[in-house]
Amino acid sequence: MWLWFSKLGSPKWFYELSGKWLPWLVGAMIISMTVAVVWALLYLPPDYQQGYTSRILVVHVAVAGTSLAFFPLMAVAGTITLVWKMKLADMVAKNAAALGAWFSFITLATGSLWGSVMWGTWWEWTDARLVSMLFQFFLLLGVVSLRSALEDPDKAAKACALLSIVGCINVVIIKYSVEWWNVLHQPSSPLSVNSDSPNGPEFWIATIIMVLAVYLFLSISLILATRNEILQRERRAQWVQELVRNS
Amino acid sequence: MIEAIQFSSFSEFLDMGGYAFNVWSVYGLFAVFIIANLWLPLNKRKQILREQKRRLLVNEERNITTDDKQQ
Amino acid sequence: MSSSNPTATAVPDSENQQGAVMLSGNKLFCERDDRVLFQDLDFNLHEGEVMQLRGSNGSGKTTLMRMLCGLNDGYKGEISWYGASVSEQAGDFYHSLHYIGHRVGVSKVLTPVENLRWSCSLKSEVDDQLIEKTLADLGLRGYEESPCHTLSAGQQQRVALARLLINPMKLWILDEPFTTLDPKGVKQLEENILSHANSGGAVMVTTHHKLNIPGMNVLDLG
Amino acid sequence: MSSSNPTATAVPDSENQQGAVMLSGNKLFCERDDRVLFQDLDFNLHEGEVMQLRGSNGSGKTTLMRMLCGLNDGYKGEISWYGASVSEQAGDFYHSLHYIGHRVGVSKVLTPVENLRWSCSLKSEVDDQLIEKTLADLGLRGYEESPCHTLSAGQQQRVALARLLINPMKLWILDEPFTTLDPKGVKQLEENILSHANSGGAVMVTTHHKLNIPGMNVLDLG
Amino acid sequence: MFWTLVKLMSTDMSRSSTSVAFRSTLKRDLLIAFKKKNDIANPFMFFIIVVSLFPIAITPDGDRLAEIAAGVVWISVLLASMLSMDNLYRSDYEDGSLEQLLLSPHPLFFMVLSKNISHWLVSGLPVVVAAPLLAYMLSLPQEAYLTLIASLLIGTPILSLIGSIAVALTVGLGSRGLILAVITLPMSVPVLIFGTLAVEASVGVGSPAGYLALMLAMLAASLSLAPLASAAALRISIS
Amino acid sequence: MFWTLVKLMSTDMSRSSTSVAFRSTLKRDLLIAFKKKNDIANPFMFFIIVVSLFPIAITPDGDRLAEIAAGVVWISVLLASMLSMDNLYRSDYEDGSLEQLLLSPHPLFFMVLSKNISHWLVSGLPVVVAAPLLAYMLSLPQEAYLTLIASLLIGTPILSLIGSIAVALTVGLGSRGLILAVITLPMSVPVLIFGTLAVEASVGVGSPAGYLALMLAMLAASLSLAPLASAAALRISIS
Ligand code: HEM
Ligand SMILES: Nc1ncnc2c1ncn2[C@@H]1O[C@H](COP(=O)(O)OP(=O)(O)OP(=O)(O)O)[C@@H](O)[C@H]1O
Ligand SMILES: Nc1ncnc2c1ncn2[C@@H]1O[C@H](COP(=O)(O)OP(=O)(O)OP(=O)(O)O)[C@@H](O)[C@H]1O
Ligand SMILES: [Mg+2]
Ligand SMILES: [Mg+2]
Repeated sequence: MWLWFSKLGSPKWFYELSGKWLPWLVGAMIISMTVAVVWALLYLPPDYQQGYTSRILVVHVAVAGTSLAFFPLMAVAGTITLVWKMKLADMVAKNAAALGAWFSFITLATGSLWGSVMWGTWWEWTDARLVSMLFQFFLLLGVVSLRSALEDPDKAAKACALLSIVGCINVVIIKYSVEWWNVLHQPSSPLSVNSDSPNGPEFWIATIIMVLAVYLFLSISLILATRNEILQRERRAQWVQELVRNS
Repeated sequence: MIEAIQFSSFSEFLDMGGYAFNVWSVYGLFAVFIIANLWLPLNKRKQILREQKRRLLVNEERNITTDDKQQ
Repeated sequence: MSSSNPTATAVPDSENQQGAVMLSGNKLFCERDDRVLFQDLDFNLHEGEVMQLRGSNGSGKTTLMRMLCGLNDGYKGEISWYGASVSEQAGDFYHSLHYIGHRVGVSKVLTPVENLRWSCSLKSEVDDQLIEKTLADLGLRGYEESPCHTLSAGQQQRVALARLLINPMKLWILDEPFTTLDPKGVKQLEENILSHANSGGAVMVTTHHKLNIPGMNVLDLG
Repeated sequence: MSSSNPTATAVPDSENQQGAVMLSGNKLFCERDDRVLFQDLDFNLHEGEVMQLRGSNGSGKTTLMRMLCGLNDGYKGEISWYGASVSEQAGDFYHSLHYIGHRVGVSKVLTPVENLRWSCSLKSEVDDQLIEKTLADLGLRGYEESPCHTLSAGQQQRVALARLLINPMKLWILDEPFTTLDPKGVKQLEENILSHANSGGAVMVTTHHKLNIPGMNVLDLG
Repeated sequence: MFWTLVKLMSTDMSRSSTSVAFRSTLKRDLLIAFKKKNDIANPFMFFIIVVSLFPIAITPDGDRLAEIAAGVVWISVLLASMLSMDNLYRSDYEDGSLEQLLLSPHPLFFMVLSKNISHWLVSGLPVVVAAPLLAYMLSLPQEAYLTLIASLLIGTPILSLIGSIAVALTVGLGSRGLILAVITLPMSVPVLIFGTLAVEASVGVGSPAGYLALMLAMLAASLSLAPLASAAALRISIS
Repeated sequence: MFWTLVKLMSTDMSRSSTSVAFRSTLKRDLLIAFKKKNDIANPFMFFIIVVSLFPIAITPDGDRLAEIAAGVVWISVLLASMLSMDNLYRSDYEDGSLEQLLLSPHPLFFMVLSKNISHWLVSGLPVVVAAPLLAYMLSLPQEAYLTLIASLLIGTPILSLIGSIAVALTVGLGSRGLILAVITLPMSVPVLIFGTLAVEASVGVGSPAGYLALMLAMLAASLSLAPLASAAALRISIS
């Protein structure tokens, strides 16, 4: 167990392994993404209520669901950083924060574009999901800005790890408190009504494929960024210098 | 296969049942998002490699010159 | 001026030691921003020993001291306290340590007495009389009631140094304690260091000046 | 240690002066918090003169220097620049003055070069090559691109001192410039001071250490 | 409860007691605050000024103000608390006292807790005291006063404890007023929600008791967890 | 206009030109801001977060939000601008750069002006850019957007210039987040009043032109006077 752990912590090991995996991941992503997009755009029948805008949901639901994975991911990475001082965990966490902010932003944007059709408004404070996603976005930006504010990379790693753990708990609390708050303010949120709308099975299959594609994309992007981070932080290691020389 | 396509013409496809702006913005954003987050790290990788290569060469040069001095 | 070729040479001439090994470093290695500050650094600080840490600007003196105090953990190697790892006996270690760094730990709004009342109570219970006596010894009579921001640089340094005399602690780690002290103050501190060592304590001190302390060892960081 | 009997004795042995009187104080009087720091203080700083300000901790050296620079106006008496009051010819005076105080004026986020580019441009236009050359002379080669917060205390001091060499100014007022410098750095600065004086400039400097500068005068604040 | 804990801890320590250090730290921080005076007056004044911006910027009309009163008071409390956090560790960091605290032989948890308590006494409590006055200025219905005070009494310590983590994380930074806000504000949202819900409930038909109980639970959780996080954050920042 | 003034001044000086010093100071401050990144992003984020607290604390209902939208945006701008002021002279004071600035042979007026300009570019402008988005989230009527942006474009520099005086006065103080607020906020009230009046006028029947003209006059006045006051305040604080 320990051996496995320290091996996994080795940037070199990760770099080599991810190098082997990348082509497969990229291939899988391209295939699933193409299938999902083509299906969604061309073949998905119009929903009786939402019309062709259900095509938006395929993207939205996939991105939204995926974006909820970031804080847990960062909290786990943060714990590993703080407890085992594993460098690799921090390299992942660093890029996850920025990518998570992107994901949250796209969730908000696609949600708004959907809402502007279905609710006639781009933004609705009465929906817990929207509000808690907004604050998740803020917190992720907070992590990113803490990282850039602290110049010492070691210090930044630990500080961000701690903030990610605290933030993870907080996102959950925000989510539930906002939900409760909304129940009290306005019992029927438009989103909760509409998301029950009977989308056909095709919709869900397309969405599931899209979720798969988005997760693949997430891992590819994260792996690419982490590999960069490795090149930078391990630049004096023998193997990196050789790699650079041969590039 | 072809019959299952929901649109009979390309312009109908572009129109998306009247919601062109929303649908295409979402997919446009999605595309930008995905391409950006793949292109940025790839581009950065090139940059890093270039920079480090330069630094390596400079270091080697410097080592050689200091070696000269020491000799 | 800072040696671009970072090799550390520890030269504790281990003849005139009296006591047991109090604090020791084993194969210490530290790098910052790709510059190796020191590597394979070994040292033993004995009871009754005064060790001057020497080195040019940027050679890593401050960094080493903060490592020893546990304020910096970006290093490899082992630091031990009476033979066992510091982290295992943190309680004992911190009950025996005085550290005075570049930032002296004197609040600007409080008076010297109020400052010492707090910082000394972190280590042991103290009474005001001792504090006032020590301040007077250090030439701060008449400033007991002035808030520290009205004191000159050297006077603030003296307030910090008073801690050494109030709480009896075994190990003193002092980072450039002589800066801003006038010659009289330097002499007095040298005497204090010497008598602390003679009574079985250990002192590690950095300074760029020649110290007038007989039997002192030097650890050179290059 | 600070003399509780504050009398200032100015002992400029006015024999080996070369040039005209550059900066002079006339019957300067300063008290802070009811303590008289100095009174009836007279001094003349000539072109080509190096004057060390000496005194125990809290004797008012820093205060006097800030007064001379116009950073502190809580005093009585007159300060004149080439015979006329400083305030009347502020433009000329500030075009001739370098002051380096306890706070060295080096921004922590900027690199040494960026720092100097700004602070030197306040006095005259400068080119990067000169800056880089001076930094290299001061032993900071290799640190040109490091933000200053990663530099050690002495290295930051060197960045500040580089200003003296980049902008040629007549008058240097240096408050404890030797603290945190290693012996090599001290020697270099002493040489710089000497050659500045030899080329007709004037230097006022505080330090608690013996300076190795021939022909230096001492102004003693007690 | 905490005192017994402190006492308990202190019996373990052989040489100097944690409870002495705890009390001495508390005393020192209060002393500094009283010497600076501004530390006490300012959160208070800031709170008053911010609250009084609303009638100016939004509407001087009493009825319309009454509708937004609870929210306005709570937002102002949040901002005042956040601004006052800046004082918590900064000067100690700058003059090196924080290093001395970290090098003390006592569990950092209690030292941090002591600093948080004194900070709340100095900056949170005055705001709670001022709240009814401002609630009156904003025409908050009378029946809500008690709930407002209760919710503030429970809520402000939570805000202090959460803020302390953010301050500890950023203590080495030159200018951090804003980064502090960016970290703290999202984390304070739950307090804001339950605080305003409690006050609104006491105006309308519901009962605020449930919300207050929830806030008490949050307080208990943050009292026991936040100082741990702050202590860890301080260790990170100082190194 | 200012460039010509600067040029004019510079011909007077015999040795080194004020315009060079002015530009070099501007460049330096922008460089520091870009290096820190947060200086730019944070006022922006603070603004967004504070605005989004209002729907949560007050009401999520669009119609009711619309009524208070103008006021909320302006109050948040005020607070964001005030918080960001902290950056203006603090780090320069702490590292001694401010002393060097005071000892430079150039009129302090221009040095201060240069610092104010770079500060506004970095912290004021992003807030103006973000305002329409937030106005939307608060359901501000569409017709008011243009006026909102115009009033913010005129108003935020005034806030920066006024804030600069307060910061300069308090630059030596350890913790001044609050004292700053206490000094700045009352002085900013006129800006707040005219800003919100202008926006409200463009929603209702009136015309915002009068208010905007008034604000322009205030801007002109503070551009020429505030740096003088800031310069004097800096001299006082440093000595
Ligand atoms: C800015 C606006 C929006 C945001 C931030 C947002 C956020 C989210 C989030 C975070 C999820 C994932 C929830 C989960 O997986 O449990 C989600 C799922 C979903 N969203 Fe949105 N949303 C927005 C607008 C909308 C709108 C207008 C609709 C229209 C109906 C919508 C429909 C859905 C649906 C159907 C799901 C999947 C539901 C499920 O998996 O249970 N969203 N959204
Ligand atoms: N936070 C930091 N990040 C990166 N490098 C640092 C940091 N602090 C110090 N260093 C580097 O570590 C080296 C040693 O610094 P340190 O302060 O230990 O030197 P020092 O021996 O105490 O010097 P001085 O005599 O000037 O006080 C310096 O070269 C400096 O560049
Ligand atoms: N802001 C102030 N308010 C009141 N008194 C002050 C203030 N600053 C300094 N003093 C007093 O002025 C005296 C002289 O201080 P100054 O800093 O000039 O001494 P110094 O000669 O530079 O000493 P050192 O060698 O320690 O640097 C001190 O006794 C101090 O108490
Ligand atoms: Mg040092
Ligand atoms: Mg001094």
